[in-house]
Amino acid sequence: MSDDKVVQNIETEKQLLNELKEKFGDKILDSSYVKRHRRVFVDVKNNAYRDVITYMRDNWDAIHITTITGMDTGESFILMYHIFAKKHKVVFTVRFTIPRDNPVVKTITDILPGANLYEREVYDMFGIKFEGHPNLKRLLLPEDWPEGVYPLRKDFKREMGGMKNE
Amino acid sequence: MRIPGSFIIEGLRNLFSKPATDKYPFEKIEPPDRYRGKIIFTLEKCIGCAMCAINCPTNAIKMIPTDETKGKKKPIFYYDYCIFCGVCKEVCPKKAIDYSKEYALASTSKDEMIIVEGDKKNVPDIPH
Amino acid sequence: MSNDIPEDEILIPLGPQHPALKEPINFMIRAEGEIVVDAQPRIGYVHRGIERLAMERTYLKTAYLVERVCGICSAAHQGTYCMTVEELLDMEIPPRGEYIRTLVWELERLHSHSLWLGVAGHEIGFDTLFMYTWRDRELVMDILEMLSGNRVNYGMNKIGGVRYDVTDEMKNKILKAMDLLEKRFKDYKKKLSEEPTVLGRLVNVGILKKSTAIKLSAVGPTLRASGVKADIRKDDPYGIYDEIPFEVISYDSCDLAARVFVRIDEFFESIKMIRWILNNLPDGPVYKRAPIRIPQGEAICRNEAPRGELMYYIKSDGKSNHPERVKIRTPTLANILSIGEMLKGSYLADVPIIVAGIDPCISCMDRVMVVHEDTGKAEIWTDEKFRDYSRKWYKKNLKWVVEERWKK
Amino acid sequence: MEEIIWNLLSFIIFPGLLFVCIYSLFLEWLDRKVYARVQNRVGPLITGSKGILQPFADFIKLLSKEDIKPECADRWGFLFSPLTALTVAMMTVFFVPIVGYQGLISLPVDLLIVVFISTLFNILVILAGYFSVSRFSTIGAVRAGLQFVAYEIPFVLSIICAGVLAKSLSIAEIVYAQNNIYHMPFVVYLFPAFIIYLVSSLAKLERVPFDIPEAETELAAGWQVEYSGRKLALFKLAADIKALFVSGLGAALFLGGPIGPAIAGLEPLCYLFWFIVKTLFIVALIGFFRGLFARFRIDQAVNLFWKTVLPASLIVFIYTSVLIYFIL
Repeated sequence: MSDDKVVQNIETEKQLLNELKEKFGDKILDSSYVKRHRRVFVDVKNNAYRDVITYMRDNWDAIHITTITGMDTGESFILMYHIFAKKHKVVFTVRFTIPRDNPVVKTITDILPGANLYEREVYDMFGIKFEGHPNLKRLLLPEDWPEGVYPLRKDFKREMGGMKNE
Repeated sequence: MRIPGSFIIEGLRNLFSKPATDKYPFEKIEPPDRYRGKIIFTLEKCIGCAMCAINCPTNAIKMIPTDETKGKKKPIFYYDYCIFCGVCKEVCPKKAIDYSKEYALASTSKDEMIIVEGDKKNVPDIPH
Repeated sequence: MSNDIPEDEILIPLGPQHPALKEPINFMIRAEGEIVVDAQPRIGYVHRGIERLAMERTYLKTAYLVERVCGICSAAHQGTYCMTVEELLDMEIPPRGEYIRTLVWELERLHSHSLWLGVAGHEIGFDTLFMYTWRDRELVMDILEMLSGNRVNYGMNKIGGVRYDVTDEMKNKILKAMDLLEKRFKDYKKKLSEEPTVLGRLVNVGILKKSTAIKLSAVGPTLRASGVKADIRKDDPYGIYDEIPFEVISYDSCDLAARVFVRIDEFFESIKMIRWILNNLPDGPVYKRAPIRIPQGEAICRNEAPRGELMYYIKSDGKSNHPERVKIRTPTLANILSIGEMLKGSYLADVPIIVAGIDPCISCMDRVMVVHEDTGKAEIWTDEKFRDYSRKWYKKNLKWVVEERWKK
Repeated sequence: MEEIIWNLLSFIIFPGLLFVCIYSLFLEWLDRKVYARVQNRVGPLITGSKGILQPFADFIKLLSKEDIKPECADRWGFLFSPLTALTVAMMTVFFVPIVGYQGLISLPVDLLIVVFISTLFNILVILAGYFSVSRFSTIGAVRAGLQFVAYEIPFVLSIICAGVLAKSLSIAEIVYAQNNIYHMPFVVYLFPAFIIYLVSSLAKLERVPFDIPEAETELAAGWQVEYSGRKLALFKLAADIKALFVSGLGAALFLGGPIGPAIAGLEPLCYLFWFIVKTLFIVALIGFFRGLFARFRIDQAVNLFWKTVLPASLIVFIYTSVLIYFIL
């Protein structure tokens, strides 16, 4: 990181972010920012993420999805899609929040087929269902893991006599 | 270009050279000097500051007053829980913890795996 | 996995316990005679919940937890984790520490690639290559043990730098070992490219076309063997990788032979890098004290682990001293999809070598843990209860076991 | 009367059962030692001096292990296939000359009988895989059948070449011809036939380049996967005895049999010494080859045999008949 401090030319990243903002207008929330060289966090409304990803894939050759990070902030879930745009060599994190009561989201395996296993992992750990996923099954937890208990949720308790989500 | 049996020369050379295996139980191998083996703890230097117990990644150190230490809390090391990472040795202000070169630490009884000054009667055999 | 398979096909479970796989992973293979029609991976057998545990540990302790995600790429995991936390702290580690950290990364690539070459040799029945490569790998393991005190989980990195320094005497030893290693592996490369039985099992086996590799976002040597010049150290340079002169290796024959020779060339590339690092080692401290309180924020760091792109995402809420969320994405998980592609249409005899082709590190992939579960449906044990049970049983039965053995 | 006892003794003790079992275990030790040294390892070390009792210890260990029978396996077939495998392997060794010009049994056309009995062993291998009804063993049995079909013809042709040269199909006469008529082991005239014999015997013994039926990394143990305990011990011993048979036959046909310069008084002892030297040489050769190659796939192995080794053996056969007709 020593070179980033000195050079820190994040103009290209700023331009790309502005380009997204003109293209999608208010769908891109203003909390998205450029963290450092080659790192851009893009916050989107939760119904616009598919178009943003398709746009990035077609224009910036952003076909490589590194992973999907799920996070539980107590009152809602946050999904982050880390995508690497080869043309500009920048990692974009498309981020949006979904309500906690009915966590259902449309899949992106038709846009980026690489996301297949990552969606299954988020479903396994958070219980977020992905509509249209080819085979949305459990990925990591054992077969006899009780239904409806999701270990990475905030309210996952591990005490004597079993685990449950209050 | 494919020559069948291109490993013949290497095979022949090995056939007549000394095998590379060290015969472990008969020939012992000396570990390098930075090797982190069993913990050596000198009670006198320890001031009971519990820095090691706080920073141990697997909580394998417990501060227990034994009659040997006349009621003061001194660390007890459970090296069946220890991962030999060397954090306690670094963190200890008084350099009371050191690592020996002994690596054959398997034993059949759990209480043998505890390093404590003095007797072991009132010492719990798991660190929490 | 539809079990109503057509008549002429048989369903063969490969794994989770199988001599070809050193770690438990299961493939349900539908084969028609000797030709594989379809393969469904089932993972999660060594699933240890590192991400959940990381959320309950302080930043310092997680460094030693994260190091144990994988046995062969432990420095990669710990190095990336420390790099991410340093980015959160927005601090810079002293240049000498940066150089030594990169040195350990490259040394680990040597030992991981030579280990893989041996395992690949074993999968195609060529145990001699296994014995030779693992014998030469001992040179690298001894260096790592001399450098950091441990053969595998080195514990070399710390938030703010590196824990041990490289003395001059160690430097000469490393350089001498590098020359010997390069000579030996150049010899193996020449021989491997001539041995017909080995090439017979590797050429045109497990084809992963360039387009499918990109579409399924494969990573690391598997991607580079399909003709894509993608390497994190060049695309998204971190640490001192933009100063080290090295070039990205890629073969475009998209088969297993390409994967073997990509890794061997990377082996030589790493040796050159190690020599460059050791010759240009700046002096100065190796460690700078890091503040305890981690400010609020989030950071992503990517590292070219021996198997591919390794990504760490850490979000800290600034208040407590343990992270709010740690996300680890290991390279093997990205390549599992491409195994399905490679297996279709291959011979049954090639399945183990194709699975080994991506150099899978299953314990890496299953890093999320779950509590131990008794077989009885009704009761689920937590680990405290499990420990008490084992302690009581140990005390009660062990005396009997020991006496039984020594009584005679 | 003591004629019968003498015959019985020679069948059971000396060149018969006991000697064959012990000597084949010793051959396995040598094979493992050479294979280890090629890989720069030490090989068996602890049991006995230099690990010489290791195969014997493995055999005893297997005998003491639990003997599991999968309940869906064919009861009688599963039970008797190890026994018959051992008897078939044993029968082939009686024809091999160990102490003199002829083996324990010597018949005018025993070359073909020996070949027939050894093919019987292969059919037993296929049945053993078929009887233990598990996916791995059925695939192993299929592969054993495929490989058997591939290597059998070159194996037989290379043996017949030796017969042609000695103008007889009896092993005793071939050995006699080598030492008394030509005063030269046949390997000098028939070196290519000896190479073909070695390659196909590698396939017969299921050694590394051709150990496809027992491919350790794909099918766990191929057709032997369901056998355990005593049954597996018998199969392993049968495989060792087959190795002894192959090297003994090779020594008899190509290296001049157990005959060599011997002290007048104690011929049998010197012949035994020469037999041991020659079989050790062949087994060491096979052990050395084992370390040099990777395992073939079944289609590659069959291709190799049908496309290269079979035509080669035909050419060698024509060459020997031309040799015997015109030159000698």
